Amino acid sequence: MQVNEYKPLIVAFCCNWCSYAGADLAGNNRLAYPADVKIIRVPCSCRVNPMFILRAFQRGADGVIICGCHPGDCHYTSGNYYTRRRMAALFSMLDFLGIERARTRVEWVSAAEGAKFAATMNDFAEKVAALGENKRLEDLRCKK
Amino acid sequence: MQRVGVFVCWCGSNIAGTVDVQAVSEALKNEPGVVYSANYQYMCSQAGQEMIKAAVKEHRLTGIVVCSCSPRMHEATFRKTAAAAGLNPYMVEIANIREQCSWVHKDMMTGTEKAIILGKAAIAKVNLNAPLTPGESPVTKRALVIGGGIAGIQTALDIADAGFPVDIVEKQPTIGGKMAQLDKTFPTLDCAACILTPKMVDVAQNEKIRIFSYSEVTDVHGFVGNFDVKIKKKARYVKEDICTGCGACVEKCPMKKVPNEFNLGMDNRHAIYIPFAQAVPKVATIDPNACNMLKNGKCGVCAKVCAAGAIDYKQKDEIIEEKYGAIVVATGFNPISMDKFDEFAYSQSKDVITSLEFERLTNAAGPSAGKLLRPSDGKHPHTIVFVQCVGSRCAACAEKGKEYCSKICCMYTAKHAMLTRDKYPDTEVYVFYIDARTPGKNFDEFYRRAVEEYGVKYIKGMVGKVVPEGDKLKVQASDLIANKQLHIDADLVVLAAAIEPDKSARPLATMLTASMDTNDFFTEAHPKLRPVESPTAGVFLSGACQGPKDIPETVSQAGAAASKVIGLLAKDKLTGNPCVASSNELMCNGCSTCERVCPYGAITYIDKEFRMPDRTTKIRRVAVVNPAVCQGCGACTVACPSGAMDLNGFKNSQIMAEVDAICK
Amino acid sequence: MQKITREQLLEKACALLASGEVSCVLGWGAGEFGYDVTPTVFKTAEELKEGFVFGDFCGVNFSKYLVSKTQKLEGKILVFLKPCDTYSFNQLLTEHRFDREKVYAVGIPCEGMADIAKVKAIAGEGIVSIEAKGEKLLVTTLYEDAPVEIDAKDVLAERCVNCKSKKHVAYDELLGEEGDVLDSARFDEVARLEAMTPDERFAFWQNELSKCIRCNACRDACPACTCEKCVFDNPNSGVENKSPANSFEEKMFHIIRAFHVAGRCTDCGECSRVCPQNIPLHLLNRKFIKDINEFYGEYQAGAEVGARAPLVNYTTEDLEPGEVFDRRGENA
Amino acid sequence: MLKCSLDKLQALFAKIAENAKLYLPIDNSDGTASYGEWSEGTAWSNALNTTKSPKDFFFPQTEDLMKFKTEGKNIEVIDVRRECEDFVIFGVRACDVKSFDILDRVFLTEPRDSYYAMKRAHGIIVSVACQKPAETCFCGTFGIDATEPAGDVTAWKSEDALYLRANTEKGSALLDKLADLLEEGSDEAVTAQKEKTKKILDKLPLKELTTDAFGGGKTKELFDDPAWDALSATCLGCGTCTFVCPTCQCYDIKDFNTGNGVVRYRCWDSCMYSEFTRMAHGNNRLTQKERFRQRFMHKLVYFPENNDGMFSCVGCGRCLAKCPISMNIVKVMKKIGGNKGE
Repeated sequence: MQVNEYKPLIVAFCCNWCSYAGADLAGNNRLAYPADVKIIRVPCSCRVNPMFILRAFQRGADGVIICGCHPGDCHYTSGNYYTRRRMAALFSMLDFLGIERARTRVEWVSAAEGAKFAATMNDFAEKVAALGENKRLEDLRCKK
Repeated sequence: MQRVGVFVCWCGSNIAGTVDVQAVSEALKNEPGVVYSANYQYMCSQAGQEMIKAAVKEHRLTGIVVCSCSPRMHEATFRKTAAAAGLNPYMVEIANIREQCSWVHKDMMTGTEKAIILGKAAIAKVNLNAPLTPGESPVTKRALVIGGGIAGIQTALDIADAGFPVDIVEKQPTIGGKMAQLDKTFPTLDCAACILTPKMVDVAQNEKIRIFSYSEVTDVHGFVGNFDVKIKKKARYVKEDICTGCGACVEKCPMKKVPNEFNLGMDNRHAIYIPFAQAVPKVATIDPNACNMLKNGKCGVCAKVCAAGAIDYKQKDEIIEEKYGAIVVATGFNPISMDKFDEFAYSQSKDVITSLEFERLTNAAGPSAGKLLRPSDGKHPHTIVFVQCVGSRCAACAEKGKEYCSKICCMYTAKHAMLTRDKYPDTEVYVFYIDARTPGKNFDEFYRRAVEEYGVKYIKGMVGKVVPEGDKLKVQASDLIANKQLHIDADLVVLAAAIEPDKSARPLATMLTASMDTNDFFTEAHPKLRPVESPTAGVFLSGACQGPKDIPETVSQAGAAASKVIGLLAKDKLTGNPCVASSNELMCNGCSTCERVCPYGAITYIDKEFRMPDRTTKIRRVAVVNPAVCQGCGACTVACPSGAMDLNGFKNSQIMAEVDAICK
Repeated sequence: MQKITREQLLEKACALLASGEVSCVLGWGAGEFGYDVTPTVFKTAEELKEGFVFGDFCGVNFSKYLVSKTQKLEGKILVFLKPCDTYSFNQLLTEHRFDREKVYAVGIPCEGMADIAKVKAIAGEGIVSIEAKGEKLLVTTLYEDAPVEIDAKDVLAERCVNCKSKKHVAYDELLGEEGDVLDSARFDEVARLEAMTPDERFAFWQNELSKCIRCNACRDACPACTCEKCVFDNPNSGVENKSPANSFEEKMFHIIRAFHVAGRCTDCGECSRVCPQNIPLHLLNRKFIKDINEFYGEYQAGAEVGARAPLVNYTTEDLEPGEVFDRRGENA
Repeated sequence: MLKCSLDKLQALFAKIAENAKLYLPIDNSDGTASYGEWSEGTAWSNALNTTKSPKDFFFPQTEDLMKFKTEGKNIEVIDVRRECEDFVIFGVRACDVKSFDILDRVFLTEPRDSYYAMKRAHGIIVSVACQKPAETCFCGTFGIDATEPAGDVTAWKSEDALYLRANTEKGSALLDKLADLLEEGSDEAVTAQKEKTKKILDKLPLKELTTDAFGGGKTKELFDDPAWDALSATCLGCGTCTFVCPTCQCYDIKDFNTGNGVVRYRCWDSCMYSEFTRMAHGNNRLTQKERFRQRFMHKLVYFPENNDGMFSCVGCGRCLAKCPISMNIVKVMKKIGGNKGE
């Protein structure tokens, strides 16, 4: 196993109804994306607490992406609208503290958008990899 | 600590082809809490499930992790397996190592490595799982239908037919709604009254149905199966149970100049009135704004002539409180106001009318007794111009009209044009349209007949301006196909006004905590799969309150909503989804933040007495989640600043444990 | 410098106590050196006459105390509220944090409060007393023979220099004249930081937050932080921590704290006032306020009771998180 | 008495730093000062004192005690204690020097705290006499002479020179290494300066504050003093006073799960916190009043009772300056036990 090769660690929070199904569809269609992306299933994107995002960075994630239903299509009618506001505010704050913008993203992926899911993950992984290791929100205690 | 069993599925070669399943089950054996780990060809097969059951027994497992396909595929299967083995079904977690691993990664090493991590995350989660039991709540076996148009009528009849009591709340003095105002109905041209009024009578005679006419819903509390509703029965100054509907009072009422709503103000009615002959209930109503007796105590004629003694000038609004298990919204539609469409001279000329007014003009019970006469001079019009899409599909001028298609106008305009040509063949009929939209059984045939058999002149193009000049209406229009401007001297112009939800819908939606779209149409729980349910459990949608629709569609939706209601009322108890939010009252601030983001109105507040550590007591406001209403989205959990609100099955600690496991 | 005097407030307080309208008074208690004022619960006119003060160092926002005091004390509490305090007062009412019936709120005008650090920067160390005289402050120190005369305007606290409102949005009774909502330059410093490169911003905050000793003064003084149990004190929250163990923990605490009060923070500035390490914490809150104003329309928390905070609200047309940066068209 | 010309101060620092890490008060951009490590060009702050006390050097706010490494179901215990190197803390004021004595009582009596002891053994303290005490200073109340601080080396700063005197072997060893930069100085300059400072000390507003009403054995008398209610009424329960205090020594031991193991560390705790002293059965201090009382009773009664009359306050005045509500030990001493102090 190559030890030195840098591989970003990406946590993807996917809502159960659209994006997780979109990820499944990507799988059904055998659309490849980096194995660095690890998906956590949540009922709705609005379940994602900023604390989870910071926790992921603390534990060594290099990028965190939140995927939900397209605005207007939320299974719970309005969850992703709250996600949209919360994350806009949070990401802007992280940027204000000088954390790299490309480490966080929100993307709307429907259950039909397997291709979009794979493309999004490829793109995000690439952008995060370009930034290199997350240094600005790391917790050295959690390093191996 | 849990005793976790890990079951890695090969899914034939689907997983085993890119994931070393043996290595995965070996690696996961060492995870904290894991006491058993195995792999098998098809975990979901009968044999695979038996293997799980046997392991649960043999290793006294308290939690199960299945590394297999997507939980969307087989989570339910494995939950049932767990239940069959005596475990709580919610002690199962799935690691998706097929769709999100073996199928998207080609390299065995990569796939195996990721599968192990996904397995660890599922183990970390299941270690924090707790058995969940769905809550149960009783069902009040009575339905409320709000709105007594054809949608409400059909829904009520169908529910009553299944044996459940139903109440209809109608704000007008009679049920019937818009359909009662129509003349003929497309595409079969039956007379609307002929098919509607028998249904109205059925409603009146049905023992299971109560009609609260001239009434409004003022308050809704509770949740699916258990709504508490307040209905305001407005004073009609006539004792409903005594009035025989003989009409003597109406005849003698000296106040005769009240614009008649039923005929859209094209003629007058009395201060005491019965909207139309077949009204249900056939009971008189006094218009308090017009009645001299009510306004200044001078008159009292109706009381004198009423043989039954039904008149009661002292009657007061009455509040009725009732419990319901289900609520059907059937609040219907109205044509939009033509105020903003001055280019069509609607306010300037009586001979520019809306299509609904045209219905009344051609109706035998209408202001002209069914003769097509111009409202201005009572003459027979020889040239009629129908303008379609007035305020519909108005993307460019959203402040004026509606962006959406009103759906019914193409067909009723074809009907109007056809009927006109049929009755009055000497009439020139023009229809200006953007597109003639005729999807529906026998719809296009109907439209073709109007064009081909009845010689209606369909012109693709819009009317730019209508100018009244003498007794003519100068219509300026464009013909987009011939690419030329047209000038038509018309005697009558009929505007196919866009339709919009009734104004009462918005406040009602707030009471019901049911969501609406930006146009104030009620939102369905799912646009395709749950089209007659509101996202708010126990609230169902019938008819045009959910979107523009014609009568056949309305009736079918009404039936569908009724069947959903019947399905609900047929249950003695409702079993909920146990993955719902719950609030830790010791940490709750009672700040109402969660309530504001809950799309279902599942959160209420109570004042609760707490014993403080210093042995004093303190009364604090705390949130209570109704598990029967909560759908488990989790919006409240993030809105809550203190973290008092958490979501069963997706607890903060569980999600963080997954994050930790993945980021290890 | 303050237009309203101690005597006026004292008279009002004594009258309300005497009439039985209120049973106690939440006011400012005298300190040792003229600037070290302590919020105090006065129960009698005698206590008031002995210890009550009012002046340029009475910056404490009493609103938060109402959460606990209305629960613990019998009868109505008289509370003096400066214009900025009334916003916190309303916000707490919006969140049902205290019983309005148990409070008698007297709005008092405020000419801005002084920052003792600024006073020391001019008058030097060793301040033994400070006396207000018109627009001046006379500062007596151990090291100067004569009192040092300072223009009160020169030592205004930052939050008062950038005062957002002289208008009281809540009171039972108002002493003095009502003021107006002001145009302030309070977002200028945020804008200055926004204009920096991410590296500069990171360096700025790394330096500031590294000073944090996690004393929780910012949280405990904050009128928006009234949680029955703070997530940072809750061992089950997953983020509980008592110390700024490293730079991550420092950021985590301040990001989450600012996020939790986002849309609820009235920008009263108590966090920065109480920080023993002079970390400009208000800038984090103002960043959220500025963003909310720009993204979702102007919103002032506490301006009216019952308002729906922007982060628990939405429109279908809201901007996307990814557009947050595009719209400013800055360097990434 | 040795002296070093002030223009050679940086050279002196450089020389110290050759052999040991040197920490000294450094100005922050916001007007406060903190201890920081000297590197070339680092200026010694003119501030009277730092916001955070130097107790951090021996009793850091966060300190790892041990680690556990987990792999699968295996746990490995790792001792993180390492022999530390000598370091010099320069510029410590009399009050803070005294605080080390108090901390020693806590950490160096049996059972000895090996973490503290290790650092204490390797730390060399260069104290500096005060010249411009602040209004908040009241070290005199606890018998501390601000002009004559203890420590391994005592320093006095005059207009042009720094006078140094070794008090201990560690101190002498340090000064020996600096001999190249030092010359013999007369006591007169120091004496004159001390006199000047004493005149200011005599004028301090808190000069009359005494400990007469306090000390061991006063529990019964003071515990139920009615004044505690009013004094604690508006306490926010934050930890500012305890965290800036040079003598507060309470800590909590916590485990941090790193994902790959556990770090067991200790961190400062505060008796002002509602969770403090919470045990399985609950908390024995139920209200802020009780927590508030505990802090002052501990400093003024319980500690002296157990430590030969030694109070655990040194009068540094940090809590006076930093408490968000300006409630502090002075206000308490003036109200409790009938001590009006004026």
